[in-house]
Amino acid sequence: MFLVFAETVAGGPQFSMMAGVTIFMLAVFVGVEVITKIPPTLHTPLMSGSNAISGITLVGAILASGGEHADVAKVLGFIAVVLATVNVVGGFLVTHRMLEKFRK
Amino acid sequence: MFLVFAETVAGGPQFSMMAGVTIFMLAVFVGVEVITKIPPTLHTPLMSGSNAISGITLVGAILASGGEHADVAKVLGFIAVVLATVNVVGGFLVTHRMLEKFRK
Amino acid sequence: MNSRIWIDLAYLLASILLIVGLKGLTRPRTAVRGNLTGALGMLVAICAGFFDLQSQALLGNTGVSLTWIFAGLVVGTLVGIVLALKVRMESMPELVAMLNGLGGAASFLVAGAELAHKGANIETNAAVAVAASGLIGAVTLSGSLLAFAKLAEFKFLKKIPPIPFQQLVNGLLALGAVGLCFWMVRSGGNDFAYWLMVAVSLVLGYSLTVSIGGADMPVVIALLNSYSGIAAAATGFVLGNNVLIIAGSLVGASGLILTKIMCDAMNRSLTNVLFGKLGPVAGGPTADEVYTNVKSTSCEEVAMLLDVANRVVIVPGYGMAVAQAQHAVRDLTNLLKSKGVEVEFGIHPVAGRMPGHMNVLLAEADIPYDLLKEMDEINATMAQTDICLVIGANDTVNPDARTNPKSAIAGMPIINADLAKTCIVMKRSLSPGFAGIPNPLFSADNSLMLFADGKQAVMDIITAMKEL
Amino acid sequence: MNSRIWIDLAYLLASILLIVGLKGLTRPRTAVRGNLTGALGMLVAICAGFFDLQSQALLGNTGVSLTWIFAGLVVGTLVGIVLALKVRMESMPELVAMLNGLGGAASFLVAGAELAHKGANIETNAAVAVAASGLIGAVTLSGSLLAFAKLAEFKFLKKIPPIPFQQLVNGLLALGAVGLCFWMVRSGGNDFAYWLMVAVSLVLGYSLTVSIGGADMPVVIALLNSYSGIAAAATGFVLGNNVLIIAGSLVGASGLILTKIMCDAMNRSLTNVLFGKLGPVAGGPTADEVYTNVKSTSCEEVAMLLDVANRVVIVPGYGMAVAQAQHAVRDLTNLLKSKGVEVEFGIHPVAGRMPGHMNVLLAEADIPYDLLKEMDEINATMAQTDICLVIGANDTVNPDARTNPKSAIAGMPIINADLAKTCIVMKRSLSPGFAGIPNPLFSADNSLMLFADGKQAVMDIITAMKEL
Ligand SMILES: NC(=O)c1ccc[n+]([C@@H]2O[C@H](COP(=O)([O-])OP(=O)(O)OC[C@H]3O[C@@H](n4cnc5c(N)ncnc54)[C@H](OP(=O)(O)O)[C@@H]3O)[C@@H](O)[C@H]2O)c1
Ligand SMILES: NC(=O)c1ccc[n+]([C@@H]2O[C@H](COP(=O)([O-])OP(=O)(O)OC[C@H]3O[C@@H](n4cnc5c(N)ncnc54)[C@H](OP(=O)(O)O)[C@@H]3O)[C@@H](O)[C@H]2O)c1
Repeated sequence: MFLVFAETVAGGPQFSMMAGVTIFMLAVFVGVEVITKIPPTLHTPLMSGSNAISGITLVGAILASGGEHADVAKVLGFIAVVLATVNVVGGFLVTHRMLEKFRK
Repeated sequence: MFLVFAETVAGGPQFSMMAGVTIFMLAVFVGVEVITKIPPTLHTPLMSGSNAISGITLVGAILASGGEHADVAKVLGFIAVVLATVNVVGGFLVTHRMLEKFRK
Repeated sequence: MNSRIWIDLAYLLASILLIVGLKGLTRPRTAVRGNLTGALGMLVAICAGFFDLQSQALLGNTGVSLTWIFAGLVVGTLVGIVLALKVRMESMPELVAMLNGLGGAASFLVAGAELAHKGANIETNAAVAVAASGLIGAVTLSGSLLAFAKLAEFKFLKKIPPIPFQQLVNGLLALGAVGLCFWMVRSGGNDFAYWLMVAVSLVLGYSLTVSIGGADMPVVIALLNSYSGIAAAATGFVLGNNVLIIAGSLVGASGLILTKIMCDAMNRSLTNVLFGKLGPVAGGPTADEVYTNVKSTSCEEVAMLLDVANRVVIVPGYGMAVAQAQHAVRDLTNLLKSKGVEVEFGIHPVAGRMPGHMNVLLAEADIPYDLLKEMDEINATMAQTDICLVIGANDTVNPDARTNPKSAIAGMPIINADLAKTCIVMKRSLSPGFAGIPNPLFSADNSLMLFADGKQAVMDIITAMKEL
Repeated sequence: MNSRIWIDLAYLLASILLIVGLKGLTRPRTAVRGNLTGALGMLVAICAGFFDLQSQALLGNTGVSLTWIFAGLVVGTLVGIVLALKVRMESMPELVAMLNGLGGAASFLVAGAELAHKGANIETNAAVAVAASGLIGAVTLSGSLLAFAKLAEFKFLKKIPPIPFQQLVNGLLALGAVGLCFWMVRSGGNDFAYWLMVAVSLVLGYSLTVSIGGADMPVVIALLNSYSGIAAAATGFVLGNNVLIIAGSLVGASGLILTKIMCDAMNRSLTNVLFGKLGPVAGGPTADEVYTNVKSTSCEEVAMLLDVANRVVIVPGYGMAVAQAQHAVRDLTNLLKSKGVEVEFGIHPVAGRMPGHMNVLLAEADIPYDLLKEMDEINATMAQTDICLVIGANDTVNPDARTNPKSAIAGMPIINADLAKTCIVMKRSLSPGFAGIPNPLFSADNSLMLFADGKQAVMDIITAMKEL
């Protein structure tokens, strides 16, 4: 059943702006609901952790710097990859360092 | 700015299954987060209230029973409209009746 | 095409209103506004639906069908209003069950209509969604109607013979329904396969529900509520409509969480509720063994005891709902408070037949909700309580759950009425509650039984107290 | 085309992991796992990104660019590891500010790359998203870097002259950036317009941040964090990628909520933080008027007082972070506990320079987090407290906030250190804290001042106690 489904999902159109807006709206709701539950104790790790998540642009950077793109695009993409990777790796690692302290 | 945006959003493709799945997933997260916050006092109204919301099929029923559809479709749609309307109106009204009692 | 964006934005607005409305339900103070916000969201969605219809059908002559839709809306609204205003608070579970069934029916009808409309042109993914919507919707309809009948305790249910090989039959029906779904999808949306599948699913919904005990119906209803949401979401996939997907999944999540809360409060697993049987565990104590020390009392005696108490906790149960004693209980509460007695209510999460059932009844009788304490809170104060007044509760105050690991309800958290200095239990007889097991509380040393209808007994106590 | 579905499902999985990870952060017990889950989600997203790239570029020769991407990943990872391991806990705000800026920069670079790639073929809605991503990303970059510099207290900042007509300049820059966005979109994605807009936005980010006081930087950082999320979401719209949209909006929401929490805890509005000025309100009492009754004490005297106390509350503030006194405080706590003294910590929500700053420092020193009490909880017990030990806190224990409606911090909730039987304040001088106002606590009758560096003072007290 799933495969039948899977095969055909891909046939659909790629990206609808309206769906994107809807997804944005729902994700904001999820974010607000989850984050208001986080206790003050964890606010600093939350700040660095969510900072790491914002490094998701890395995926965009990878997509932009590869493929048959123009050279300018590749160079910009490459710089973006470096910066976003620092953001992601640094963010998650420093959050981990902080949280390790809370575990005990 | 918004208008420029608005004009073009509509140009996008209509419905992608993948976006639908993503929206479904996010809405489930929103639902879980919100509903776990509801106190036991309000569980009965929640039950009838969410029941009323499930009557959203009414929108589907309206879309199915109108337009240039086949006659069978229209008849089925008409019955669906009646049933879903009962669900919606009955659900919201009875929830309101219950909640009115809590307000005082 | 330009109107498309506005319609989509209206759908988005409707989704936001529905979510914000649900958020409003998290606090008693904002709950009324939350419900109204949800209703507004629904209205926006419906209006958007109309414009959507018009924008899609610009070329055709839609006059006739619009009339029909309006007629349907009017009929449905009238029926809905009558149902909602006529229902008594005690019958809320029945009403929810019935409305739920209607939602499920609407889902499979819409999916069927879409199938008839698109015919063989249907895309595979839409066909899958149609199948899901049909299957879940049909199970929801027949299951909910049967649950409704069981809650309303219709006579004819007694005459229905049990299904032999219950589990096997369920399995076969489920297989059959899924198989028909496959056929329907593979054949590019065969109408006949669809309706056959719906028929099989209706039987499946019936056979899944028929063996479940009447008292377990609330859990079933919450679960079916969840199904009706999922069916609506599936219909959303059929039509490519986000507001249906969002609203449907909200309801799906809500139903599942309520189911889980109820199961947890009864300390049973969902599988046990759906497929297991409740009843006296073999080897558990019989009623005769338990009820050796039952002391009966009178309304006058209770009145005297209450008159000298400092702190009274009232524990209502299903019997209060049956007796409709909530208004009398309110009068008793006010009388006690006017005499300077501290009164609180201990509300068990599954007292009654719906989660939060007692809260609704007591709120209906204008009892302020800061008097209503949850189980843990009230248990902490039980030792300081002079009198615990149990009105039509039974299983939810059965100390066996705490002390006897062999009991059928062992491990279910209860309200410790037995730990109050004196416990007075009002019910009509020694007959068991929903779990069908005897209750040692009734023959405890500090317990007194007041055998009477709940409402009458409370009113008699009030009279007796005024005459003191 | 068939691989598309798997890539999309991987993106979906990544989104789910990111959300579940964030949910894990709601409790200290699950926080480590939550962060790792989030990191796993990121990894899944990155892998999906690679497959996505491959599936899109099947025809071209991608060998070269893949090498470059890997090189970029390796360089970035190494730099990230070094930064994360080298940073001291006290400098966390700086690091977050810097990483934040990098995220913003990545966003506008990606948008620029996409623009260069698509050229004039870009659809209007994608162009709008490119503009949003560029504007917000650039503001985030320059704003964050300046915030970083202010937190690190770089010398050169002192030499920068204030911008004349600050508000007007900001307004013009913002108008200019938006105008350039319009031009860029209308001209069908003009590269020059884009980069000019980015340049103007960089200046805008600088001029918006430059006038905000160094101590308000945490609020600015939380806000810029929110921006970096929104920029990522905008990039998601550029690329039509849901995981970017979801992750970006999570971060956007998180930053906004943190901003709000901080502003509430300081009892100031966001506008006031961004555009207002802090400083002694004209007519407020001067230091000379307030400090009439300052009693200084010694480590030996404090040791004796602590020795006979039953209950001690420690209130840490920014000064503890500056002095890096947390480990010494841990030793003092253990010593007190071994003598049977009850010790708790009162944590003000904006003590230090980041929300939760004190918690991180104290956790670093292995102080169990059940000793750390929030403001309201600790205030309820202050009257039963023998000694309140204020270590490097100032504004967060300033009773003027509670009693003097004319104070610059009037209405800000504080920890009521002045209500303890004895209050001992450790700081190096009478100089004010972040708000720049004198603190009547220092000359209260029940207060003693211990003028010393926080770490040294605590260690001396320990020595003195051991010698008793
Ligand atoms: N709330 C929910 O969501 C939910 C869901 C599913 C299952 N349940 C189950 O339902 C049960 C609820 O427990 P409960 O303690 O509230 O009730 P209960 O155990 O079902 O007992 C109700 C008692 O009320 C008495 N009663 C009936 N009519 C009465 C009248 N007119 N006046 C006075 N007494 C009357 C009955 O005794 P007499 O016949 O002797 O009068 C009966 O023993 C639990 O076992 C729970 O697991 C609840
Ligand atoms: N946490 C946040 O998220 C956040 C965000 C924005 C703004 N803020 C603001 O920051 C302030 C925080 O209040 P606070 O009470 O924690 O701190 P504070 O009011 O800023 O005062 C810190 C005190 O520590 C002392 N100090 C500095 N170095 C020291 C050392 N080595 N040893 C001992 N003492 C030392 C200083 O006095 P001496 O120089 O005399 O030693 C100073 O008075 C609040 O006004 C808050 O609004 C916080």
